[in-house]
Amino acid sequence: MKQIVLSAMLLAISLSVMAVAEPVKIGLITTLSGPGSHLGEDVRDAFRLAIERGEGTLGGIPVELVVEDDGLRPQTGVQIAERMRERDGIGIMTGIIFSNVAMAVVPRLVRGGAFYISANAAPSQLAGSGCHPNYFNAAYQNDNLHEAMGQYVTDVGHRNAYILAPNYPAGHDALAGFKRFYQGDIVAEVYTQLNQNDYAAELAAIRAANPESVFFFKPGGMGINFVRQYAQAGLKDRIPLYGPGFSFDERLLAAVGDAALGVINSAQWNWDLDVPGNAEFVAAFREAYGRTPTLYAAQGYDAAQLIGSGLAAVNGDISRADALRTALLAADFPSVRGEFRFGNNQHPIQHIYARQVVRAENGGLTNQIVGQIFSDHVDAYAAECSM
Amino acid sequence: MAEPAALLHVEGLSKHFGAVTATDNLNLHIAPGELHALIGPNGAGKTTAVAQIAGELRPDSGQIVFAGHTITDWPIQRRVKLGLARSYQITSLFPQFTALDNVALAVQAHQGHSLRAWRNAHRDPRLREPARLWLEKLGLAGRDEIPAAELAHGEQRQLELAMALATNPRLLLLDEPMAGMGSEDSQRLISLLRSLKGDYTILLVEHDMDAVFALADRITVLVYGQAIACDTPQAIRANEQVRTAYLGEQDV
Amino acid sequence: MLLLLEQILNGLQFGFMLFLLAAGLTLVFGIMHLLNLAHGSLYMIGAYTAATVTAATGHFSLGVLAALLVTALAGMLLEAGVFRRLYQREHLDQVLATFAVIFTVNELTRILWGRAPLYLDIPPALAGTIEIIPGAPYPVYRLLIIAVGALVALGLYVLINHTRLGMLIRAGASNREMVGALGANIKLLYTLVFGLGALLAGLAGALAGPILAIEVGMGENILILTFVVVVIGGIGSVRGALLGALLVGLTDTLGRAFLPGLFALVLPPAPATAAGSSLASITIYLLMVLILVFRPQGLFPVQGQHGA
Amino acid sequence: MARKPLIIFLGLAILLLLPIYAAATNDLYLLSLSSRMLIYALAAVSLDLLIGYGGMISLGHAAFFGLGAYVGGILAFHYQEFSLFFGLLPGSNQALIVWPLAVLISALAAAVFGLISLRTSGAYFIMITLALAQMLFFLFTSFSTYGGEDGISLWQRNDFPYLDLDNRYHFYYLCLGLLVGFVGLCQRLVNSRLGMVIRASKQNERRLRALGINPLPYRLVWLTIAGAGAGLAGVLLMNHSHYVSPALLHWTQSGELMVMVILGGLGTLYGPILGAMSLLLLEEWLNQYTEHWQLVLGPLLLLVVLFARRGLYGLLAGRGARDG
Repeated sequence: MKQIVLSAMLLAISLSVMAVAEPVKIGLITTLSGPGSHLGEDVRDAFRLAIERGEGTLGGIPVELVVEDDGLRPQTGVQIAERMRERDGIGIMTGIIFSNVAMAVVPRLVRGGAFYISANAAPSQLAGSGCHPNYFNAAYQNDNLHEAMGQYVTDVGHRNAYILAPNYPAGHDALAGFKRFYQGDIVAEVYTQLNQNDYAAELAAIRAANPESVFFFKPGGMGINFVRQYAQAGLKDRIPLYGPGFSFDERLLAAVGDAALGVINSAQWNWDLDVPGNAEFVAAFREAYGRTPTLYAAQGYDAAQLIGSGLAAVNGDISRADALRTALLAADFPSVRGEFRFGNNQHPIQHIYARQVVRAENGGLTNQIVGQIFSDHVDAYAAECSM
Repeated sequence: MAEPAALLHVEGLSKHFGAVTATDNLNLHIAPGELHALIGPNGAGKTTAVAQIAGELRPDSGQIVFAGHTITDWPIQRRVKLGLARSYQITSLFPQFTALDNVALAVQAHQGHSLRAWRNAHRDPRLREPARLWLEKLGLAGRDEIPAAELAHGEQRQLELAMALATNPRLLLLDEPMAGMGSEDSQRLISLLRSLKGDYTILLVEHDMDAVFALADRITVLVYGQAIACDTPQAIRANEQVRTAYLGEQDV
Repeated sequence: MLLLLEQILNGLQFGFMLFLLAAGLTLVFGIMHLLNLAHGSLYMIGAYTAATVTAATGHFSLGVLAALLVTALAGMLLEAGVFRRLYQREHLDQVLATFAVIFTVNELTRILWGRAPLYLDIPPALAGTIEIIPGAPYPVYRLLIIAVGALVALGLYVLINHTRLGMLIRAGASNREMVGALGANIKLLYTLVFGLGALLAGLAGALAGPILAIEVGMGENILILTFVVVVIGGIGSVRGALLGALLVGLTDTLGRAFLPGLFALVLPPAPATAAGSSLASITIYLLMVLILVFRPQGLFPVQGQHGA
Repeated sequence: MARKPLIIFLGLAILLLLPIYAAATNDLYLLSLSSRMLIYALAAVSLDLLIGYGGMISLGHAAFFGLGAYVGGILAFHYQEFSLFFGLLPGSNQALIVWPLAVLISALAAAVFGLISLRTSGAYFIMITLALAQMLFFLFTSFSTYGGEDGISLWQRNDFPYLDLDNRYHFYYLCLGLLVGFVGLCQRLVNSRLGMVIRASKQNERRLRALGINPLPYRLVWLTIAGAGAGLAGVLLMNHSHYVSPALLHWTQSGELMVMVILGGLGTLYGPILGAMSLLLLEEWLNQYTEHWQLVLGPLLLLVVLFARRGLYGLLAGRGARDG
C-alpha cells in the first residue's frame, strides 16, 4: 500500500515536472525586412539575450521564442498573429515596431484573450480610449519623448521654435506632443511627405524664418537625411536642433556621422544610465552582438524581463489570465531603466532624460545623459483610458 | 473634275515624311461598282495613299470625299460606318481567335451592340450565321474552328478579305491581297474578286500584273507619290510614259 | 524674392539628381524597350559600394569610382544573365522579372551589409557653403550635383549625336536588323548600353550617398519619382528626361515651399497646413496627369513606339 | 481537353470540403488563411480581366482594392464613432449597404483613372496607373481623420442578413460563393460581345480600329468592371482582417497581385485563383522557415517569368487552359 502511494506521488511529481518542462511559447512579431528593420533586429536580439542570460528561461520559466518578420506590412502582421494564436496556441506576443502594424494586430489579439506586451510601437489610440487589460506597453507612449523635448526647449529658454514632422499620424502626434509642453511661440508647423528624401526646400524656409530653435521628428532614413542636410546647409551652427531619441540611436548615428554631434535629444534610457543591472546588460549585449545596445534593445530586454516576472508569478501557466495580468501590472522586475511602474493605462510612468550626442572612445558617436527632463512622467492619454 | 457621280473623290492629296514626299498631289475618282487598280513600283506610295483614304494617316493637304461626305478629318471608325473597309498588305488578323470568330467580330463591328456584356457572343446566331456564310463564300468552309494563326498563308488572305466584306462595305480598299500567295490560290482569289465585281466598289493595290489587267476597269499608275497616268487597262498598256517608268522593267 | 531664387536653385538641384536616375532608365527603355523596375536597385548598389569603399580607403573619389565600376559590372551581369531574355518579351514580363530582381537584390544587400543604414560623408574639400545668393549660403556639394548632372546631360548629348557608338545606339533604337547588317555586334552593344544606364544609376547613388540615407529600399523610394520624370519627358528620350526631371524637381520643391503658405492666405492655420502639405505631396502626380492630357506620349515622344 | 473540367471540379470540391477538414482537425487558422486566399483570388481574377484579356497592364490595381477596403473601413469607422462622414452621412455596418457602395466607388475610381490613363498605351499605361495609385496612397497616408498610415482598426465584421460573418465558416463560404459568382460573371463577360472586342483589342488593336471599332470606350467599361471586382475583394479583406490601412494601396501590393496572375496563368479565369493561393501559401511557408524569404521568392518568380510562361494552371490543364 505504502508503495502504491509512493509511486503515485512520484508519478504526480514527474507529471508536474513535465508540465513545467514544456516551455511557454512567446511570439515575437517584428520588422526584419524593409526600411527600419534594424529596430526589429535590436528588439529581437535583446529579447534573445534576456532568454540566454536566463539559460533558456524568463523568470525561471522555460520559454521558446518564435520570431517572425512582418515586413512592415500590417496584413502580414495580422496573419502571423492569427497563426501564432490559433495554430501554435501562443498566448503572449511582443515585438511589433511600427504603429500601423500594431494597430492592425493588437486590438483584435487582446480582445481575443491573448496578452500583448509592446516593446516599441505605442500608438495613442491604444493608450487612451483603446486601452485594454491585456495590452501592456513596456517601452513608452509615442508622445513621451516629444513632450520631453518640448519641456527641454522651454527650459533652455528658446522663445520660439520651428517644428517639422512627416505628414502621417505619428508625425501629427509628435508635434502635438511637443506643443503640449513647449511654452514659446511656434514659428511654423511643417508636415513633409512620408519617406521624403530631400529637404532643401524646408531648410531654405527655416533659414529665411530664422527661428531660435528647430524641433524635428523624422524616423528612420528620413532622420538621417534631415540631420545631415541640416548640417550641410550650414544651419547646425546657427540654429540649435532638437529631436526625440528615435533619430539618434547608435546605429543611426553611425550613418548620420558628425552632423549629429552635439545635438540634444530625449530618451527614457541610455547605455550610461546609472541604475543597477544596466551596466551588466550593456556589457552582455556588446559581448553577444558586438555593438552598443540602442533604446530599442533596452525596450526589448525590459519586455522580456517583464514577461518573465509575469510567468514566474503564474508558474508558467498563462491560462491563469487574471493572476498573470496582476503580476504584469505590478511590473516587479529589474528594469534597465531603474524603477519601473505602470499607470492606469498600463503604459510606463517613467523618467525621461536629455541626452547629447558625443564622440565615443572608439571614435564613433554615442549618446551621453546630460540631465533629466521629466520624472515619473505620465502620458497624455492615460486620462482617456477607463481602466 | 471627273464624273460627279463618283463614290470616292481624292483631290490634291499630299503627304510628306521629312524630306520624302510619299503622296504628291494625288487625284483619284472611283465610280460606284468600279474596280480601280492602283499600281506602281515599290516605294511609290501606294500603301501610304490607301492608309490616308482609310484614315490611318492624316494627309498634309488635300481632300477626300466619300459618298458625298468630306471625310478628310474623320477618324477611322466613322469612315467604316459610312462603308469603307480595308484589308492589309501584311496579314492582319486576330491570331488567337478562330476563323469564325474573326469574321463574327467583323459582323459585330457592323451590327454594333458591342457593349452587350451578358449574352454569349459565340452562340449568337445574328453573328455566327452571316460569318459562316462569308467563310463559305471565300472558300473557307470547314475551317471555322481553326485559330487564325494556324491557317495557311493563302487561307489567312482569304479570311482577311472575308472580314473586310463582313462589314458590308460600299468601298473595299484591298492592299495587295495576293501578296505571298501561290499561283493556285491567286487564281482562286482572282475569280473570287471577279465575282464580287459590280456588287462592290473596289480600290485594288496589287503587284500581280496578271490579276490587275484581268480585273481592273481602270488603272492609276503611281511613281514617287505622283499619279502619272489613269486610264483603262488597254490604254495603260499602250502608254509610253508608263512603259518607261515602270512597266518596261517588268516585261509586260 | 531671394527665397524664391534659392528655392528655384533647390528645385534645379533636385531635378538634376532625378535626371541622373532617369537618364539611365530612359536610355535603356529607348534602345532595348526594356522597362526596368530594378533601376532603383542599381542606384542602391551604387550608394552601398561608394559608402563601403570610401570607409575602407578614406577617399570619396575612390568610392565614387568603385560605385561606377561595380554598378556598371552588376548591370552588365544582370543584362547578360536576365534582362537580355526580356527584350523581345512584353512589358508585363519585364515588370515582373525586374520586380523579382528588386526582391533578390534587397535581400542580398541586407545579408551582405546588415540592416542598419550606412554612413557616407561629403569629402572635406566639398563640405562648405558658398553665398551665391546673398544671405543664403548654399552647400558646395549640392552645386556639384548640379554641375555633374549638367555634365552628364552634355555628355549624353555628345555621345548620342556625335559618336559612332551613338549612331549605333540611335540606329539600334529604330532598327535592329539594320545595325546587324552594319556588322555591329548588337548583343555587345546592348550590354554596353545597359552598363551605361547602370553606371548612371550608380553615379546617382554614389552622389546621393552623402545627402540621403543609405538603406535597403532607398531605390524603390525614388524609383516612382523617376518614373514620373520619364513619363513626362517621353519614354526613351534623354532630352525629355532632362526637361522632365527639372520640371518635377521644380514643381515638387516649389510646391513644398510655398503651397502651405498660399493656403494660409485663405484658410485658418491648421487646415491650411493640412491641405497645403497634402496637396504638396501630390503636385508632381498632378503635373504628370496635366501633361499627359495634352501630350499622351510625353513632352518628347520617341518615334516608332506607338502602342509598343 | 477533359483535364480542364476535371481540375475545376476537383478544385471546387476541395474548397467546398475544406471547412469540414478544418472542423475535424480543429484548425480554425486554416479557415482564416483560406478565406484570405479566396479574397486575394477574387482580386487577382479582376486584375487578369485587365492584363490577361484586355492587355491593359495596370500596375495600380491595388488602388481599387484598397479603395474598396477603405469605403468599408470609413463607413464602419463612423458607425463605431457615431459620427457623420463629412458631417453629412452616417456610417453603416450593414454589408448590403456597405459592400455595394464599396464596389460602386471602386468602379467610379477605376473609370476616372481610365479616363486619364487609357489615352496612353504600353509602358506609359503601366507607369501612369502606378503613379495614380501612389497618389492615392499618399493621400490616405496623410488623412488623419481615418488614421492616416496607422489605418482604421475595426471592432467587428459587417452585419449580413442570415449570416454571422464573425463565424469563420459563414465567412469562408460567403467568400467562396462570391468568388464563384464573380468567376461566373467573368466567364459571361469574356465570351460576350464586349469580351470579344476587348480580347480582340489585345491581339490586334490596329485591325480592330480598321473594322470600325474604337476600343477606348470598351476598355473604359472593362477597367470599370475590373475595378469593381477589386473593390469587392477589398471590402472583404477589410472584414477579414478587421483593419484597413494605406499599405493596401501601395504599389508593391499591385505588384503582388500581378505576380499572382502570372504565377497562376495569364488570360485564364482559374489561373489567378491558383496563383493567389500558391503565392500566399509560399509566403506563409517561407516566412516561417527563414527571415530571408525574399531571397527565395525573388529568384523563384524570375524563373517562372522566364521559363514557365503559362503558369501553374497552364501546366496543370495543358493546352486547353484558355477560357473562352
